Amino acid sequence: MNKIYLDNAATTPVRKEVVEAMLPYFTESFGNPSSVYQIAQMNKKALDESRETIAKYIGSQTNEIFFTSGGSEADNWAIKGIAEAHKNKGNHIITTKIEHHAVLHTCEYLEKHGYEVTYLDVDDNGLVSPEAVEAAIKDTTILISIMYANNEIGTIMPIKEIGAVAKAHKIPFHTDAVQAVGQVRIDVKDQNIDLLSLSGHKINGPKGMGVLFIKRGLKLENLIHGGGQERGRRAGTENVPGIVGLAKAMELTYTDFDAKIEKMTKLRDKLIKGLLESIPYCKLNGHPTKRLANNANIGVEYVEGESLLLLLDMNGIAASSGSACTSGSLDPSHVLLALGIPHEKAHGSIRFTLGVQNTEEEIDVVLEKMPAIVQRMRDMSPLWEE
Amino acid sequence: MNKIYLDNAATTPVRKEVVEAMLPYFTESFGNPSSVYQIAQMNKKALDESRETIAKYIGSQTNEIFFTSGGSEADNWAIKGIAEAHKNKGNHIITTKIEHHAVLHTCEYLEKHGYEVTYLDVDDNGLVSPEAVEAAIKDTTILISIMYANNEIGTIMPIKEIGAVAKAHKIPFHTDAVQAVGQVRIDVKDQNIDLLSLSGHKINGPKGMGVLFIKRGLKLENLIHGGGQERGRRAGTENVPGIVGLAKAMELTYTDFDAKIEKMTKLRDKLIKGLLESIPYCKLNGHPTKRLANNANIGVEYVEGESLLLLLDMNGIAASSGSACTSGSLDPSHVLLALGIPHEKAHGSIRFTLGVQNTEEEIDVVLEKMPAIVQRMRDMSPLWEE
Amino acid sequence: MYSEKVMDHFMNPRNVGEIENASGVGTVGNAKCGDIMKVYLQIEDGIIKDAKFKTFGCGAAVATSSMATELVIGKTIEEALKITNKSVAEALDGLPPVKMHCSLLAEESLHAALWDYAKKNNITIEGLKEPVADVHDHDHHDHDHEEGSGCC
Amino acid sequence: MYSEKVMDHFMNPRNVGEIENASGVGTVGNAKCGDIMKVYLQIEDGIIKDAKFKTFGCGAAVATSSMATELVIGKTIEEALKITNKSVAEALDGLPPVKMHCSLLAEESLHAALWDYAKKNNITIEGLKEPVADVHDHDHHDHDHEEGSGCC
Ligand SMILES: Cc1ncc(COP(=O)(O)O)c(C=O)c1O
Ligand SMILES: Cc1ncc(COP(=O)(O)O)c(C=O)c1O
Ligand code: FES
Ligand code: FES
Repeated sequence: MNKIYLDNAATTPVRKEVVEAMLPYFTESFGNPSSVYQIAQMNKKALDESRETIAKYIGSQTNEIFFTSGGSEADNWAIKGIAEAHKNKGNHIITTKIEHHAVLHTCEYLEKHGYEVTYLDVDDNGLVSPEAVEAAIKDTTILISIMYANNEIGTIMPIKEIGAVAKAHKIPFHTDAVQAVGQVRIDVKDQNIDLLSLSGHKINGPKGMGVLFIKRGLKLENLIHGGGQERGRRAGTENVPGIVGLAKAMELTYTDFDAKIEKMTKLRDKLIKGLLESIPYCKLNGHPTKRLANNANIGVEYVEGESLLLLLDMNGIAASSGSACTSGSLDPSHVLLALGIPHEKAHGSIRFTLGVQNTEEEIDVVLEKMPAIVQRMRDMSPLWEE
Repeated sequence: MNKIYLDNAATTPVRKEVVEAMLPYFTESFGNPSSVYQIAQMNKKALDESRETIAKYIGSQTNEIFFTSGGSEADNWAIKGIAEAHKNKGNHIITTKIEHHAVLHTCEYLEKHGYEVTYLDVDDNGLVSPEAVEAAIKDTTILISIMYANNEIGTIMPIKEIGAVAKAHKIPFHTDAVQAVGQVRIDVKDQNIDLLSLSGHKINGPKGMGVLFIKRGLKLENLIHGGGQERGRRAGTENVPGIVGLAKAMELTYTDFDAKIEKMTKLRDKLIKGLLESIPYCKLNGHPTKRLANNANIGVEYVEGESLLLLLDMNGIAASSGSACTSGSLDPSHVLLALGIPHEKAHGSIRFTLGVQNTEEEIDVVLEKMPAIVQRMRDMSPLWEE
Repeated sequence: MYSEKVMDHFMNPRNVGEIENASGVGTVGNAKCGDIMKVYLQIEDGIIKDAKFKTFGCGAAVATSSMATELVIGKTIEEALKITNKSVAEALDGLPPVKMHCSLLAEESLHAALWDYAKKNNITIEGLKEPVADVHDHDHHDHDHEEGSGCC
Repeated sequence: MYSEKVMDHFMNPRNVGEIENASGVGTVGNAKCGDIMKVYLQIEDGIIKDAKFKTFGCGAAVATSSMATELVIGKTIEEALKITNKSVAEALDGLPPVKMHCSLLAEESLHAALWDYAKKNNITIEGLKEPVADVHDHDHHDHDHEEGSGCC
């Protein structure tokens, strides 16, 4: 039985072309880009070209791209780096209740160190309004950090408008675009973004590779101190194969982009419509239209998420859930709770996220199998009564 | 002309077996180890096994191994993590003048934040004595961080004895073992080590992969906050291929270990002896016997390091130098200066570092070419007079 | 993550269902994770003749329900009282640390069903305490945070 | 890192050596990096007939010495004075930002040699200032820290 992988928001397979692009840099062209000799200079060149490629696809300058070990490091760096470098101006940070933990836990950490954080509410669909952001601004606000698109429910925020608010108030604006990159077109200049995090493994690139875009001239304390790599802003011998792989993944992701997004949107809508029609007590979580092309998050009542995942897995379908039971923390998804979904319903959410490799046949299989699986679980539940 | 690569302390080629071990985890077994479904569970298993392998070779428990993005992150985490978690006990840190920048710049950063740092002197050979460490301890000392072996001059510190001092005073002891791993046998328990940093790309493993060993029970603040990976201590989707590759590299490094070290030591000594005999005004930097098996650091008077590197490169030999001219900072190596080597002599240091792949023939070529190259440079120098 | 035995009991749970006019019924929920387990016991002459369950919960919750009912059938009340969450977990070849609390649900709902039986029959069962509706996992914070963070 | 032209002048430096009884000799060092450059000029009828150098320094230092001597031969003193570190760097198809300071050494040692000539001949050269023994790179901190950190 062929596995149907519908958890591309968690991570994606690395594309063959990406692996091929990386391979020479492991064994042949392995030199330390900081070195003087020729074999290292080839690596330096690969590094520069990769930086250019990534800059191109987010509309930045080449020297505004800094490589990190992933989305989490980029988020930590952006937030702690601004907090520290701008603490003479204030101690207030604005973010939302539905950020990824890499942002939320970093903010909570800063709260223990004298910073004040406003966690903005979102509406039923997961949106935060530019007005709400503006209303939260104080004299002491030194950072606004709002995710481009949510990883669980796929809601896309009005980033350009929020960025405009930040700009008008001269406050640095960071966006965690880990889920948005590869799903939407990004232009940091046009969208008023000062700092942007992205991660390789969400776009069929390597794990352990990310980028922080830092607008030229913006003051930011380092997160990882040491050698002079990344123009003195991020220490550590450069992961050249990873960097080359990330650039290749960016390039592939944005090739034939519109056609890919159109296809994915169609599959997504077919999946959502099919599930809502065939399963009673079931609804779509997140925004109906302002959502990532690859995200279908369905709330299924009277069903527990982890069990549902396991049964789907037994049926060859990989997905994920905001259920407490799949996490170490026992708390159900903070994102679903922030949407106002009650505890017991948040429990039964299931997230299907598409990737470039998914086909219509796979969606048909899911639509065929899901109703029986849900029914089986409901039959076993003490809460379910027909 | 085949290149002779003698800069293995900077970075090493990834071994074929390591690349092969990594490959399946890019495209086939790519799942997020945190997920519930089967394809992710295979990755979880690979992760657990890799952790076990690494633990085995440094004598730790499996749950004391935490993956990082490299040596620099591990150093930053260890030092900042202890500084913050133990600040109620004191604010004093002991280290040496010859640490890697990942340690030094982290300490300097902490100095700006109210910490006090003692940078211990070293002797002519680069050694720091356990007595000097003990003498520097105060009531407020919360961390001792001393590198296992120096990256430039290869001097190996009396780690076990320093660890014993730290233990007697109940002060956490961190060692940057990035250069030592793969060159010496490490046993964190026997050697009284509480925290140890290592890096993949120095042992023919992947770049962008490191480990911080944290002794069970030791309090340490996180450096990268976010998801619950690494048992809640280091956020970010795990770089599974990198982790698998690092484990494989550890295994290969410590296979046939004694024979390899013996061979390398012989080549190293041949190189050192040959150079000192054939080139006047030339001396060995670092300790004559307590030095890494792969390190030959030679001070060549009346010669500038970068030029020497470039000429060697033209002759197919890759090495490195502590010369100011190879760095962005214009200052010559802080390590050589700490040994008491004057500015102008530090200039002409050249470091050859061997790897498993080097042969005796290669050493012969270097011995044959170096004297003429040095002579050519001296002839061009306004300082040189026969 | 789960042992083969857990997966077997999850995929093919034994004793799912209800017992009409059961001698004792116990329902217990875990306030934290929100999972709920309901156990039905048929007791005759101090011997548990039959047991059934309904569970809304994670894989471990379903598997421990299944295993707990299996273990309890044929036992005397005294023997049944000796079944702990640990023994259920052991019978399943173990559970991941974060999932040990799920097996508490099984232990507690069994006790709740026995309490219900005792109340209905106006007897006291030695060593049985009044069940609480909500199970808390007291030692959850003792072990390290485990891998896994839901949506990545 | 270096252009082909820099590498060519580094590998095959033009005009290495000394001029006996030179009209002017200038030695300049960079206090920071420790490099030293010595330039010899042979001047006849206000024209620079020959130039030679000796340099202890990095690749860029050697290449700029070589290029500076090349550029200066055949020029009048006035023309020679117009040679700046930027023009030397340009003639080499550019230098990496961190290496621009090395080309200053070439400019300054040329000036120092001209100053020596003027002093010996008791003349003043318009626009020529007394050279300093040590060259400092004032705008070094203006640009970002560059890649490269010596021993890794
Ligand atoms: C002693 C020492 N510590 C730390 C590092 C940093 O390791 P990485 O490049 O993996 O960040 C290096 C080498 O770069 C090193 O030699
Ligand atoms: C929105 C968002 N931010 C940050 C991250 C963290 O990225 P990484 O796993 O590369 O550290 C993720 C996914 O894991 C994410 O979905
Ligand atoms: S019973 Fe709630 S997580 Fe298992
Ligand atoms: S002249 Fe000193 S670095 Fe070039």
